[in-house]
Amino acid sequence: MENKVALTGNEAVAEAMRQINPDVVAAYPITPSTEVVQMFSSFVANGKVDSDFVTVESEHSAMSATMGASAAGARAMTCTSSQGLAYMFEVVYIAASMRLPIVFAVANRTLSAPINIHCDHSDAMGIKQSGVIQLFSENAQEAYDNMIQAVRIAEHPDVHLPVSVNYDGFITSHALDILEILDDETVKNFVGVYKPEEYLLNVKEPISMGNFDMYDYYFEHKYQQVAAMEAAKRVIEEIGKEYEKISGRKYGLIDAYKLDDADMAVVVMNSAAGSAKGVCDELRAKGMKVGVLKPRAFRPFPHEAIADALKGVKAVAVLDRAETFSTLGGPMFGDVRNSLYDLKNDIKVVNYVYGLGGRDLRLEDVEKVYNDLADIIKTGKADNFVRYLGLRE
Amino acid sequence: MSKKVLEIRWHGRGGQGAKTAALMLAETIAQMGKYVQGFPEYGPERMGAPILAFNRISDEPIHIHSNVINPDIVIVLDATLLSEKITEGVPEDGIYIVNTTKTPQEVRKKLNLKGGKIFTVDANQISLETIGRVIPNTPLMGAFIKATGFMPYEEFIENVKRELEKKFRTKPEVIDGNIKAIERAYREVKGE
Amino acid sequence: MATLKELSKTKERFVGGHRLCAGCGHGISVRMILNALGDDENVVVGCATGCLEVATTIYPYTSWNCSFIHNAFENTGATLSGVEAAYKSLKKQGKINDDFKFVAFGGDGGTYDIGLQSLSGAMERGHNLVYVCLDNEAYMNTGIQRSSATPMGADTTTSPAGKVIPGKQQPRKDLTAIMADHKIPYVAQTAVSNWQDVHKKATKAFETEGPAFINMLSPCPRGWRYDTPNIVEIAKKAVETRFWPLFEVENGKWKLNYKPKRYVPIEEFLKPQGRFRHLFAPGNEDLIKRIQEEVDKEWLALLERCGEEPELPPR
Amino acid sequence: MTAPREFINPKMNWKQLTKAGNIYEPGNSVLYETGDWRTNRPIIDREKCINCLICWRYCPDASIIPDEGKFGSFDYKHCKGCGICASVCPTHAISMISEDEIEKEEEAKENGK
Repeated sequence: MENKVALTGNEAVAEAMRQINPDVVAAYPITPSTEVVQMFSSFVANGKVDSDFVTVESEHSAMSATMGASAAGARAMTCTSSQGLAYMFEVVYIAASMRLPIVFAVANRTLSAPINIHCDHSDAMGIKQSGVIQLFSENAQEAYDNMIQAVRIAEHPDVHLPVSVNYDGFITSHALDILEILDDETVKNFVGVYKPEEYLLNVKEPISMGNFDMYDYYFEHKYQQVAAMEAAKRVIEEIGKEYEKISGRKYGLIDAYKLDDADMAVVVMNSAAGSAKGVCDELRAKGMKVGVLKPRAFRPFPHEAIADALKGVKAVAVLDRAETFSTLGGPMFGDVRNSLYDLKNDIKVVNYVYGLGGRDLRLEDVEKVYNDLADIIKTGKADNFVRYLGLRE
Repeated sequence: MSKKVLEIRWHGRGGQGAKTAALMLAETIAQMGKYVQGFPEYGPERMGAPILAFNRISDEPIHIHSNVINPDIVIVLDATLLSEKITEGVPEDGIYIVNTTKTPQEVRKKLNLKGGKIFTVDANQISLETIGRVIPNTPLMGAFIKATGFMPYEEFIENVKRELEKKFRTKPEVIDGNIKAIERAYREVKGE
Repeated sequence: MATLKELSKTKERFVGGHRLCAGCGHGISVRMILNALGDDENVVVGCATGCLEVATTIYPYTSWNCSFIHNAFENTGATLSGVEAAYKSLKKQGKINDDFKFVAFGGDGGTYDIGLQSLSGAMERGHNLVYVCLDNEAYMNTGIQRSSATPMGADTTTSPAGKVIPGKQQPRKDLTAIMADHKIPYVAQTAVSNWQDVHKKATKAFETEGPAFINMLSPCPRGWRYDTPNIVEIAKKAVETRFWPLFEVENGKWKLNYKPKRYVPIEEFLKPQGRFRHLFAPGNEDLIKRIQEEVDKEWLALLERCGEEPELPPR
Repeated sequence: MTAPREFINPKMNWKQLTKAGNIYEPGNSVLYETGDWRTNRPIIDREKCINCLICWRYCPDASIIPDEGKFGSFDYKHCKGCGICASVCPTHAISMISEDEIEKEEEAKENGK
């Protein structure tokens, strides 16, 4: 059934989109996700998909048109990066609030200024409070798999939220990788035909969407989104199990790597998780009890699963590929530390901000992190808990 | 709640000046050295829709920022607004000041009100004759002073003058008109 | 052309119970535009943030007797593009069978200014939709701030008539011409005062294959400060003084729809409005002259575009 | 989530409200009465009315109820009393009367009985 192929991350995402065959795609090119837009255009031009491709004049309009299509009853997708996502920011919030099951790919790239086209997660972190589901992908395989599962997660009746699929710009988007893709029919059956419950083009039941709330209703409508996010945790796992049946690949909220007996753990998302696993293996061979925790879902944040996976470790390093400029480190650090707060032990949690603007995360850097953790365990001290990895200090 | 804070609710229509009146009353009373708040309820409703505005007055700093639920005094800018909404949350001894040609007895009947004190004044006619157009908000301030005895009348007028002079320095006729309107409403307001 | 007798028997797609100001031009304008649709036609309305949207969809009430979507302030063009793209795609795939029309409403803020890019994109891409700008010449929803549609000299809260600067200093942007330059099949300018003109143009716009744009003068009694009941009179003055000419551009061909018979000086439009009151103070005669010159210049340019004899009526 | 049959009201909890604030009843704002915004009421003189329906065309609140292509009645539940109908009427068949006056007259009538 499965085919091993060599594709870049962008190609893998575009391939998933071709197989999903959405009704509408509206997108605007931006490095490093441009190729997805180009490849999808050629699918449309060559009749490989039924989709209508809207060549919008900006990312703001890309998300707006995708929303219009989704509200109209279409399965709708877009993709972007960096400034494009920042420009979409306003409408991303509205898409989540209007509960539109849009799937959008984000090839992660940093934000200006200075202008820089390379990878970090500043773009994605900008929308972490928008109400969209955020999945992260270690490699092209996961980006491909996440795209397909995202459709089902977004459209699940208990969820009805946009899902963004993140993968590292250039590192994943432009690097050729070997992955297994499903055949068209399997994907078609897995995603199924989208049957919206309520939509603008329903002549029998016209609908008003995007209405005005006063303080007598707004709070409750916001809580509905909270409930949907809560439900999404269950749904992500359910869809993951279903996907495992057709792909043989396991997907949950987190990926716990060699954590069962670990004393120390690194928490890290996207491509760097792969590097961390490599270092982890080497250190294990040397007898160090180390592990890696890779959140796959960042929103909703799987705090229960994370607390459970880390409850036995003594020291944790959270690796953030973004800053918050709060002087309290990266965005994931707070979330992870918060998740561990109620555990009845004394886990030391430190933060490393790394790889901003595409700075390479070297294996020595990861090894240094593990060694630092070993020191922390030995001394019982974790001073200076916000640290910078690979920075000339 | 201990009632050290005097609370006022204004009922008007969008565009009638309820918010302006609430702010102006607050500014005027602030000159006495009292602590005041004046704020409207912001809704999507447009010109002509029933709207609310509020005041709080106290001898001590006011820290609360919640809505006024149980006003001591209700001021109605438009007689067509007289309905059960006017009396909502008002205590037994509440004071009502209504812009209408009706008598307090007629308003009492209309509101089906047992307690409270009702005052009426034809602020429309007064403003038309003194200011030249129907803006009932300033004369109602005169009615408020008479009805509540909140501060000495002379002092109030001096304070209002100062406020008006800030806003209409170049238009003395507007200041005069408003002062006359307040004076007349002070004299003409009818109690039970 | 349908008579009012006939039209009054048709479906009302914009109903009462909305909370626009008493006497708001937009209520009238929207009813007129939607009335150009047949009873059996399906329509999706898109609406930019603004007075119209805020006052007509206050949860749990909607005044729209059809499908309706509001997204944000500046993206109605894009949002409705997406709706129309979905329609095309679903129809092509046989997932839906019914026919639909699409119409977007935006104020001059959502159209001339913050939404111009999104509108331009939607028009350029050729979506089959009608965009109607309900132009009341300022940002009324936020409390009467100047827009690029605000006429020269107008007193607004961000172009106040002060001691040094007497109101807005710039003439308004010619959005209708900008839209015509998109070379879309149908562009028209109309005014709420001329219901037959509105009806004809809305009908044409809905029948157009591809994008259509209508710029409709829709006065705001609060922002313009005229006597609320006189809306038709005030909009008529805009037309009669040539301040707001009625014309259309069909497949690139400009056509003047109405030529005032006599000369009506711009003062007659300006005088009844509080926003221009300061222009009539002694010493400001020059400003009115400048406004008149601007109107004359634009009128001559329009006559030329429409292939009409250049003429300024005798004063 | 399906549309609740019971009409939405501010006592409902988050589960009872429609998803995302969607409204499933097109044109349900007719249930919201704006008639209490009115300070002046349009009154028609049927003798003068020529059923041209200009008033119907220019009502911002769809509050002229036509009847078989003729003037039928005013919808006082929604009419805000803006006075446009009276202003556009070519035969001056509509006059705007103060609600206050109307109420007084009605009370006088009642008291007279």
